[in-house]
Amino acid sequence: MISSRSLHLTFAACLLLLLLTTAVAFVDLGAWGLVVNLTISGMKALLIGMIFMELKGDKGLSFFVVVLSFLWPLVLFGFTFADYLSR
Amino acid sequence: MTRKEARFGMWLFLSSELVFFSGFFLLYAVLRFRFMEDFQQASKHMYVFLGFLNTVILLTSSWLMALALHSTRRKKIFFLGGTFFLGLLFLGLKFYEYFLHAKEGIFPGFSVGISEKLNSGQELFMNLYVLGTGLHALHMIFGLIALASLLTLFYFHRDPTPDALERMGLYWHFVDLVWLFLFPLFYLLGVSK
Amino acid sequence: MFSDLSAYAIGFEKLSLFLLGVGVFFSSLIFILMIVFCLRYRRKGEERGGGPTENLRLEILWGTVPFLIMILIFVWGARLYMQLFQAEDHQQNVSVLAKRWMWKFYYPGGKEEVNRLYVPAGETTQLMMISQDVIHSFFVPDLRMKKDVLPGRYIRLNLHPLKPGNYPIRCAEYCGTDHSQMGARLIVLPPKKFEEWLKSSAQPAEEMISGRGRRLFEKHQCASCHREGDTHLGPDLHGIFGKEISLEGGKKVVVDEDYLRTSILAPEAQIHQGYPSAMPPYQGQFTEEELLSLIKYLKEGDHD
Amino acid sequence: MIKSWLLTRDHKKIAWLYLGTITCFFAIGGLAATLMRLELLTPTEWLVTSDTYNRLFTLHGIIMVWFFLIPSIPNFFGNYLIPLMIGADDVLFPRLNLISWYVFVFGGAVTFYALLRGGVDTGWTFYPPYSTHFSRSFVALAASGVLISGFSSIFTGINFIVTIHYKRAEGMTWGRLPLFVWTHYATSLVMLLATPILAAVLVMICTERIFNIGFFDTTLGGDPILFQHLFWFYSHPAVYIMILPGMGVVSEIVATFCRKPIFGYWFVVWSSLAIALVGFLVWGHHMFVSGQSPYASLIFSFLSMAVAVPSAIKVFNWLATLYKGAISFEAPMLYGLGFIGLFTIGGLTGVFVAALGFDVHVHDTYFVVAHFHYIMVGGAVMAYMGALHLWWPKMTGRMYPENQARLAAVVLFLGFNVTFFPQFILGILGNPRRYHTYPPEFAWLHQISTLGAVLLAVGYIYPLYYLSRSFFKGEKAGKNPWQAGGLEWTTSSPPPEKNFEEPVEVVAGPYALHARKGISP
Repeated sequence: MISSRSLHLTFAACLLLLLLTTAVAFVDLGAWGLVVNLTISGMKALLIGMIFMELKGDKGLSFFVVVLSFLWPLVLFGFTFADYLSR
Repeated sequence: MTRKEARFGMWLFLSSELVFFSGFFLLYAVLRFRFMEDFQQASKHMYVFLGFLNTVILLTSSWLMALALHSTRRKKIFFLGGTFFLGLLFLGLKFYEYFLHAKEGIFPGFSVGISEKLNSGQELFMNLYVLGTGLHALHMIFGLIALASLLTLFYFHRDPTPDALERMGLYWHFVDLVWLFLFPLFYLLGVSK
Repeated sequence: MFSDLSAYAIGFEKLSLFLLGVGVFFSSLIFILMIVFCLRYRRKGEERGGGPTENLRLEILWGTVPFLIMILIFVWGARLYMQLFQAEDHQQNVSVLAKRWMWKFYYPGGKEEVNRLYVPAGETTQLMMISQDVIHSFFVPDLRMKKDVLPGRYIRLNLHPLKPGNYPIRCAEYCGTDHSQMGARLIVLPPKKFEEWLKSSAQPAEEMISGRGRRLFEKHQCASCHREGDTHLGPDLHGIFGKEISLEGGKKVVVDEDYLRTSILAPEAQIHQGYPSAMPPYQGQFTEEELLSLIKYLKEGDHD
Repeated sequence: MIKSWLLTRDHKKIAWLYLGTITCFFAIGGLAATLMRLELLTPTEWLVTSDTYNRLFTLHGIIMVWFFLIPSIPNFFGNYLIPLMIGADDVLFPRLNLISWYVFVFGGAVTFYALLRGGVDTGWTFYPPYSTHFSRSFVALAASGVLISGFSSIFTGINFIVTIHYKRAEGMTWGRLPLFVWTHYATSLVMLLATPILAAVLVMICTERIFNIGFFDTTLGGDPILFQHLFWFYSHPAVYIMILPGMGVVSEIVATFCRKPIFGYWFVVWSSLAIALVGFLVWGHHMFVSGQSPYASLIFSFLSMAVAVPSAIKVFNWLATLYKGAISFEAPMLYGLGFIGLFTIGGLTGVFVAALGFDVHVHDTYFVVAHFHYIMVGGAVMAYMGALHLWWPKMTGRMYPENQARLAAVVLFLGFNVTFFPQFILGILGNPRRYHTYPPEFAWLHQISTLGAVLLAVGYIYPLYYLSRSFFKGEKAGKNPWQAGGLEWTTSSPPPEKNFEEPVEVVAGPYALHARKGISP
């Protein structure tokens, strides 16, 4: 079972990451800004997924579904941009 | 039906929701790839503070929901009530923001005030913003309806099964996750320019 | 049935013959096997089916052999497809405008035809195609050639017919009520006759498309920023077509029809270096035909 | 009585509800097809105006794709048989199963209302900018109808995956699952991961039409190719949703009537999953001539070749099962053999169309129409009829008239070939698809095709007659009329409310039962 202490920690971590994202956004990183943005949101998503949604201790197949459902949009993005970048 | 099966079923549904939103994220990615500067110009019209506030509200509501799943019955009602209230607050702020944009005249479809002349790229950003956050708000409304029905079950002492609460929690965290990706992509774009 | 009207058509016929062979071979193989097995192993009484139920080598065999044949088909088809994208030195340059349920052709020297595409035999003609409204598709069955015509973007297609003749052109992408009536004729003339035709009824200069382009240019006072001498408001467009210019962000781009078209509609997308972005966007103020006339005017300048 | 049906939780009753709805939609779609074939008898317009013709082929497309082909085998046979085949009493989420039927009917009603009010004239593909800015028809209404029915697909997908994972009986390991269940597992994966993109695209089409937004309209900055990417990312996996269940049915039919296990069980299983997964990587072959970049077309063409390999493996495995089998030729077996033959031709022409050079000429012509009808009508609908005849005794407890059924199968096979083989030639000769009037030199091919369509219609209506008659007058069918393996044949027919009298204990695979002594009927 997830202890309520780790819930509070996750919440605090998410708020910190939020501050970090907004702070980073004020610095003009050009194209890298998007990459940083997405990694931080990805970390937040990972935290919430693991702790709040209890994927950490989950022995069932939920983890397999999560990986699959993140993989699929990448296929869509990848091939569509294969067209747009090489047009 | 054991807990494992309920979670697995809910995660399957959430993966289909994720693929649903990825359709709009693809639209965002391709249009941003084509209209980089316009997107940054248009993103200056966003109220970053309101967005930030909304993100904090949604994170807290997600936190309360997680706590609700792990607490005793009395605290559960309190936490779920808190989540419900924060959800309503989020929607209120969201529609207030839409109203501000409409007053500014850049809300697609109908603009209350003078319509600033946006070029096609900026207009696309506004349309995409409203479509993305609008669909997210729609999912919030479904979540709030489900949460309200759970709360009424508590009220009539026919407590909902732990599986139902579990599914509600998963759904709510998922909606919060989508917002976590929406916020930087729409609000924090033009801040640095 | 078999057309040898262009190099692409000949290549296509060879490929389709090979595909027919593969198709007939495999489908007859499977039909014959099926019939033979059905007859040979009919159930006589209440007996059970025997025979092996797995064989790894066989599975690998009928997995890889079809895949190899398909790779061969893929390579052959891809090589044929890539022929379309080789840059060919084209003599003629015809602009095509697809409108809902008709085709309009603009020839060099100002001639215009509706639903009639005149092309010299033996030479390459480059079609620069755009659609006024929805997606159409320029389909010449005899040349085994098809390319979708999109609104908002110039699509280029090289035609190289070998023999004179009169061939149908059809629209292959659904485009509304009269999609099936949107036909035209491709008339391939021997080079000499094509030249005569081109000169036969050239319209007066004013009436020609580039003439209309000049009138538009003056009507919208483009010259107030774009004229000889340095107005440091807009680059001098006289003879700019085909030159390589550097853009604001340091990128270099050749001034071609696409660049001119997008710069007219949304100027601040690709600003010429050293000039302010002061030009208003003309999105939605010109029809495709007017845009074409402006571009033709800029391309040919006023030396005719 | 009505309440027990409309609020039922039993997967068998829900399956019957689906059969009723699906048959109505099949009738509507079939009617539209016959009207079109009659109109195409003459090169010029004689029966319907071109505007009505456009609405007819759109109606035929939308109804057949979303309201017959996708739900037919999974939602009727899958719902009925998967719990029986894995030894469960019901699907894991019975309430969700009922909701999925109501969502399906509601979506169907909205779409039918849109088609009734005036129909849609954009083709089932809804290509912008025609569908968003130029079509004066009920596009948004029909699109929302289809969107709603998409949810029923997602719910069914969820239900099947969870049921197959967690509701298998004692001893029913993954290696002992019937192939019908495996193909439905693969189909459910595709349903789950592809249908949401359809919902997203249809939402975009509706918002673009209502608020005049420009995602796909070049004058407002969008790009129509982007729509095609999103649409075909759903629609190509959707064609695998339609064919995979058909393959599952044919595996069962061939195993049952050869009285031997399917050759290369694990290869057939892995090829089903491979079709489902690789099916997501190939959608670009619909856009070879549509202004997509040539390099992307190369990638898509190569992957389209790769996706054809598992289908080839399956066909060869069915053939190998026939080898040294004890083959009997009841009606389902005729449909199964018909499927193998026609699916082979459909698959081969699919490989041709995936070759870039060939596709440039035949794209958007009748060649493509013939190709996908060979797979859909020759494949999926042939398998649907085969399944109907194979499990009719189990579901109704009555036998259908054997010789009439065999006649119907042969008529269907002949009618189908006479209808759609000429269209291959029409396509090569350059007759574009969706043409209301066509050049006169193609008239004789269209006339043969229309003649075939009449035969086809007879082939479909005749079973409707004798199956419904056998529902009341057919002679009693025992537990296992075909001496088939599989758990569904061990319970009474029609099975009781909770499927099995005593708890089920599985000792051997579905086809291994053949190897041992025959089972008492």
